[in-house]
Amino acid sequence: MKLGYYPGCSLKGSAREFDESILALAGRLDLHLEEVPDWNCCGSTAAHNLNHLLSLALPARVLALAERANLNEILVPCSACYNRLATAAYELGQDDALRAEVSGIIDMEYKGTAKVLNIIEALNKVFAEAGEIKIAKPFNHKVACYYGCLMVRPPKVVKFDRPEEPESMDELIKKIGGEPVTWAFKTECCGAGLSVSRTDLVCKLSGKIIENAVKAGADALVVACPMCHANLDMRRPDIEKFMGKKYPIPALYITQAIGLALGLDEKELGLHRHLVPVILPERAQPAGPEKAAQEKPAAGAEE
Amino acid sequence: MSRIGVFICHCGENIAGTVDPAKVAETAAKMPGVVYAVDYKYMCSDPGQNLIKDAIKEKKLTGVVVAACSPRMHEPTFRAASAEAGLNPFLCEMANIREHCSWVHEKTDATTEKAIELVRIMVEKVKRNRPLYPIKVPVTKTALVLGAGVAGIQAALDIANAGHKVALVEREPSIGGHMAQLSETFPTLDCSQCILTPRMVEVARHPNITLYTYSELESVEGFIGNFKVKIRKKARGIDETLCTGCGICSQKCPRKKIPSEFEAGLGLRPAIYVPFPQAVPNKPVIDRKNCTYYLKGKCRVCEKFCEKKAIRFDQKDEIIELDVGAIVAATGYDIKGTDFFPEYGYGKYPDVITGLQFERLASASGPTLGAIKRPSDGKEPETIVFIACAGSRDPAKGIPYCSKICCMYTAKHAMLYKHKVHRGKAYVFYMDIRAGGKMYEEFVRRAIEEDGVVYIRGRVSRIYEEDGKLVVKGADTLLGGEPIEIKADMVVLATAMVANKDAEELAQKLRVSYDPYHFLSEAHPKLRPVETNTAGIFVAGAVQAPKDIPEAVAQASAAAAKVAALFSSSELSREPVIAVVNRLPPPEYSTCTGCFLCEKACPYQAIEREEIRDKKGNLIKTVARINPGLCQGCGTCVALCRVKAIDLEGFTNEQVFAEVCSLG
Amino acid sequence: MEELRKKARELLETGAVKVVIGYGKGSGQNARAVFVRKAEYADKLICDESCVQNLAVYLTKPEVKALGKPAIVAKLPVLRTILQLAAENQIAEGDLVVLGVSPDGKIIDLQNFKAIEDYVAQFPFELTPEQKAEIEKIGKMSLEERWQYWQEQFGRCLKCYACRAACPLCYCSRCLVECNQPQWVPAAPHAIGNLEWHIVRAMHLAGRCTNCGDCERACPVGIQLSLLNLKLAEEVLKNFKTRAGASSKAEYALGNWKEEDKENFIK
Amino acid sequence: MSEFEPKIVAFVCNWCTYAGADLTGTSRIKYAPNVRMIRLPCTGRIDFMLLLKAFDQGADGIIVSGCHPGDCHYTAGNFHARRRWIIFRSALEFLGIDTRRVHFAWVSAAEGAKWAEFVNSVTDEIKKLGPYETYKKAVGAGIE
Repeated sequence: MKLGYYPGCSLKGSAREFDESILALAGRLDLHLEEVPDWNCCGSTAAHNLNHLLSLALPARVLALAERANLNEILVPCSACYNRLATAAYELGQDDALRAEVSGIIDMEYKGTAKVLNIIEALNKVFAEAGEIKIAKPFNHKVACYYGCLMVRPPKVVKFDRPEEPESMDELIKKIGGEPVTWAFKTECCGAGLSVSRTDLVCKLSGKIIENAVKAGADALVVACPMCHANLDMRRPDIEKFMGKKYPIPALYITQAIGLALGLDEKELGLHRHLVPVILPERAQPAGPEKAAQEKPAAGAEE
Repeated sequence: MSRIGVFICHCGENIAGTVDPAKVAETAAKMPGVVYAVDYKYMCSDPGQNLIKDAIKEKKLTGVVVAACSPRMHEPTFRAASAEAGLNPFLCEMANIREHCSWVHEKTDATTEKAIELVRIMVEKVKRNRPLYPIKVPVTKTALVLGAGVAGIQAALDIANAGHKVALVEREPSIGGHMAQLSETFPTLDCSQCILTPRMVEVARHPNITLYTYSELESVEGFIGNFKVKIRKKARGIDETLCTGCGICSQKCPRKKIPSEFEAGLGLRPAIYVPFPQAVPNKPVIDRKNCTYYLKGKCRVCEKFCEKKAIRFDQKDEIIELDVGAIVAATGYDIKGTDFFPEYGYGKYPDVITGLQFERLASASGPTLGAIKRPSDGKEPETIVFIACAGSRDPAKGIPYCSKICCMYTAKHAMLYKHKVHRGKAYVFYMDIRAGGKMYEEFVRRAIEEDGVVYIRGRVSRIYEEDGKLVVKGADTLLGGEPIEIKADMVVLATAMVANKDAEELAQKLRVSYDPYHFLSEAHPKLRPVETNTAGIFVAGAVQAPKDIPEAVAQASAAAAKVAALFSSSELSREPVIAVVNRLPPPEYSTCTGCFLCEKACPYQAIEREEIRDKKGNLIKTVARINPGLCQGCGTCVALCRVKAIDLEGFTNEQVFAEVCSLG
Repeated sequence: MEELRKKARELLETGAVKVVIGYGKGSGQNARAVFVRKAEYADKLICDESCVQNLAVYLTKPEVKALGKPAIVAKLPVLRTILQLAAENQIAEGDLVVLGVSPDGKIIDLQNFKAIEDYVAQFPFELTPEQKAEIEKIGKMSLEERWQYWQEQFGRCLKCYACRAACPLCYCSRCLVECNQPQWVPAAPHAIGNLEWHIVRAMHLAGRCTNCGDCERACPVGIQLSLLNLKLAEEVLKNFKTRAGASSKAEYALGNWKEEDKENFIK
Repeated sequence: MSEFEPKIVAFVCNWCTYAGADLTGTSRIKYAPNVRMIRLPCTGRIDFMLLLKAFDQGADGIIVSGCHPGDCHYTAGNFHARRRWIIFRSALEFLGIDTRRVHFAWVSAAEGAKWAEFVNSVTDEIKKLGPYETYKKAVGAGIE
């Protein structure tokens, strides 16, 4: 399957391992990713706080470029980028005049044909296409799936999963033999917007998230957003200081978790880049598949 | 030769502000057939009406056109005026130059021009109007009341006490509705059942009231004064004439673990059950979805123990046909469940409950006998958070309206809790406190000042479970939006009041209109609050909009008064705007060809077949005939008739044709 | 042919019917309608491909009714028309004897409406490829061309109402065009008068026309009348899934409705 | 020569659209003054002939409007009307009559704003199309 690919700045910088793990998966799951030529910043977060038109024009340009390259579906892994692109597509889809105006600004016609996919949507597509996925090493761990705030909100724009208590990532985890835990902070704010200016708030917010995940008995946090990951991983020392407590629980990208289950090499997946070492306690009965089987017959296909 | 008078109203500045009435009058005066045209400040005022009356007499008018507001507003006024001056009221028509002209267009010549044309249209029409005379139809002096909650009960009693027969239909096994489920009522804190049950008994005893419980409306035909309704009496599975309500069947029933509807799921009931001890009638029903016999084909334990041998497993639903003259819809409301709230856990936390469930907890007859215990582990909650406006006033949730009762009952709940658990902490999250009502504000103050309930102005963004507590995250918007977290043992959501699931279906059966939220629409929001736009059908209680008990009861009595007025004479006169099939001298008799393609098209089955015979009684031809009692005047048959044998009084082909031609 | 004459003879001899409506030799190659009232004239009846007229038109004419119970020679379109007339309460079971004629000229015994329904059911009411093509051609024209096309067609109309006289479903005792209070359709044969007359007729036949084509055959100036009727028959089928003349109890497409009726033009 | 002001005739039902238009008035929402409303009890009453007559009288556009499906005051009049218009419209289409000039809408008694919007959009479209010359010519041709 072929998808357009918009990595955005994070995946080329602080979240390189997200990019690497995606490309690694793509290699394994015959997913052909074609990077949007000459892509630019999505405008998050600064633009839409300052200039509405700019906040539409930036993503619109990316979308228009994709359309030119005949990419009608674009994978946008970073939740912030995803949210901006989706929002632009939504707003311009509502208002032809505005679309014309923005097309003028980027002096390229934006038709609105390109569809934006977040990483979960894309993975679901790939899995659906592949039908049977060879699970080399069931990801047999208790996992707290952390969606973050941007992937599911605002519902009328992204139209993806349940805005308050999403389930799609949990379903993926089951597919690879993991056990998602029920917990309360799936979509709570991690403080990304204030990561630099008010690190103390990040510590408080992200701290609670980690705390709740641990309480729910998770061995790992699985995320789908570079911002979230930065806060949960990179800021861990500050968080631990703030909370006065050590948290060994690692934070992985969903793509890395899947990569491990498919038996990809840790280096390929960029696990070594995390500050919190990815050490996952071996669990007694390697019951991934069966467990999954009970929960979701479809997943029985994994043997 | 017609002599038409045209009367142009200024409606103060409302019309004169944008339309030039003098010009309209002047032009109208020149229209063929018009012998008199005049403009005046307020036609609907007494002097205005006198102007018309005098003109009718002096100028010997054969038709009147009043160019003013919408006929939906003042047509009755001016037709009455015409009648007083001796002109058949149906020779008076209105041109709507306010709602359809002066109010919606700018002050330009085009607007005045339009007003003139609107007048011309009506002049051309009225020239062809015929005198019409009201149709008298008999009235069946029996009322059908749908729903036996407090509103239905009140309406039924009032109508019955006025000396008319009432059929009271309730879908549940017992009457009483939501009010029977409530613990105490605000603002007096008197016990709900204590004040309701005597009324329930009165209903059961009343000689004029026939009670149909566990029954539902099947269909409605006919029209005001002459409705034919079918009622489905669902099979109770017992012979009510034999059953003494001893209750042995329920005691012996082996299936006892069925969540009780009456207890809002907090209590259990057997498969053969009476919803609650004071039920009226006090006769059980067999819940076939859960009865072992219907599921597995054996059991019949109740049958063995019933001394009266009243159990009837083979009982079938029964269709009862009634003739009624009026219908009162009082089918009440429903509330949103906790599962409606993703941010509050999609109903997965047992200790997050609805206000109605709290009523059961607080009720002396409830599952906990009035002790406040949390559903999960039966512990007495030390901290309860009450959330007002759960769903209500939230466009994002599709419920932009205010449910009206939540502010009050939430205050009541907090109060009841504090009375029962003195050291307990009660918090209320609210948007605004809407306590408009006699003694209401005082009641809320009491909760805050005397019972120390903590009111926090703010919304709750999320509830989650941590360490066996429910963590309630919100913000206090009065204290600079400080985020707050309260660790609660129980959370009570004042969930939104919504229309019943099948409210839309009911509305369509009754042919009354309903609003976007499926509450039935009243005929006029201010002036006709208990009537619907279908004559003879009235609304009472929360079926029309969220209401508290006193309002529901008041509306019920109002509806009853309307019904009583309708029943005050044995005949009512209806607008003669109905279809007629032409009759001609022999040999044609009628241009109707008797194809009867109109028969099926009539929504009211008003088209009959009439056989025309000669003196010897030989059939000459069969032609259509319209039953004036059934015809509602929609005119569908008229448009359908190829030979134009059918015409619609008040909107005849000639009239409408002339209206169109007047535009040329 | 002989078989038919024999049957007719019997019917008249036994007095089962008072008149047999059938085809007889007309001028030139044409057949014309004959009304056989005496057994000895039964051999005036013919039945070949020249017999195309829809005889059902006579069933509703007072003059013919006056003759007494008829038997009628009925090919396919006639059979459909009989069912449609029955559905419109113009004829009733037992009012007439139907001498069905199969496409290969055999006499089929059709005792009652049910039998007719079952018989016609074997022959789907379908447009000929030519008719389909014609309709498509017009559909493809530009708005202006279509207008011109029909203006030219209707321009020829003399308002002689031969189409109406020939149509078995135009049985109204007083047609709309004779209605002058109000004068719905201008009497004069001018552009609008003609246009409106043909629209009215098409609308009145929509969902009723059984596609016998007699209106077009009757038209002295050769207006392609049946195209319009067929177009609407197709629309009725497409939108409401019904064909006229299928059953004696058929429901009139335009006198009925379904909640799920689809349209794409009402805002 | 001033801008072309089309003549638009609206056939509306009494219970929904007429009342809706009243609401437009009571809410003082402005719209184009080109429309002349003819009030009938129900869309079911609207004879297709009336639309032709409107064109005869020089209408450049026609509006037909009534209750939303399911909301008919007479339960089904609008359903009958809907079938009638489906067929009538295709007849007009087929005969080369400009159906861009014939507009249908469900407007409830609560949709005062929708009515204004609808009338304006129709008026604009008819203005774009200009006067219905072809038909007017044909009408003219009648009078010797």
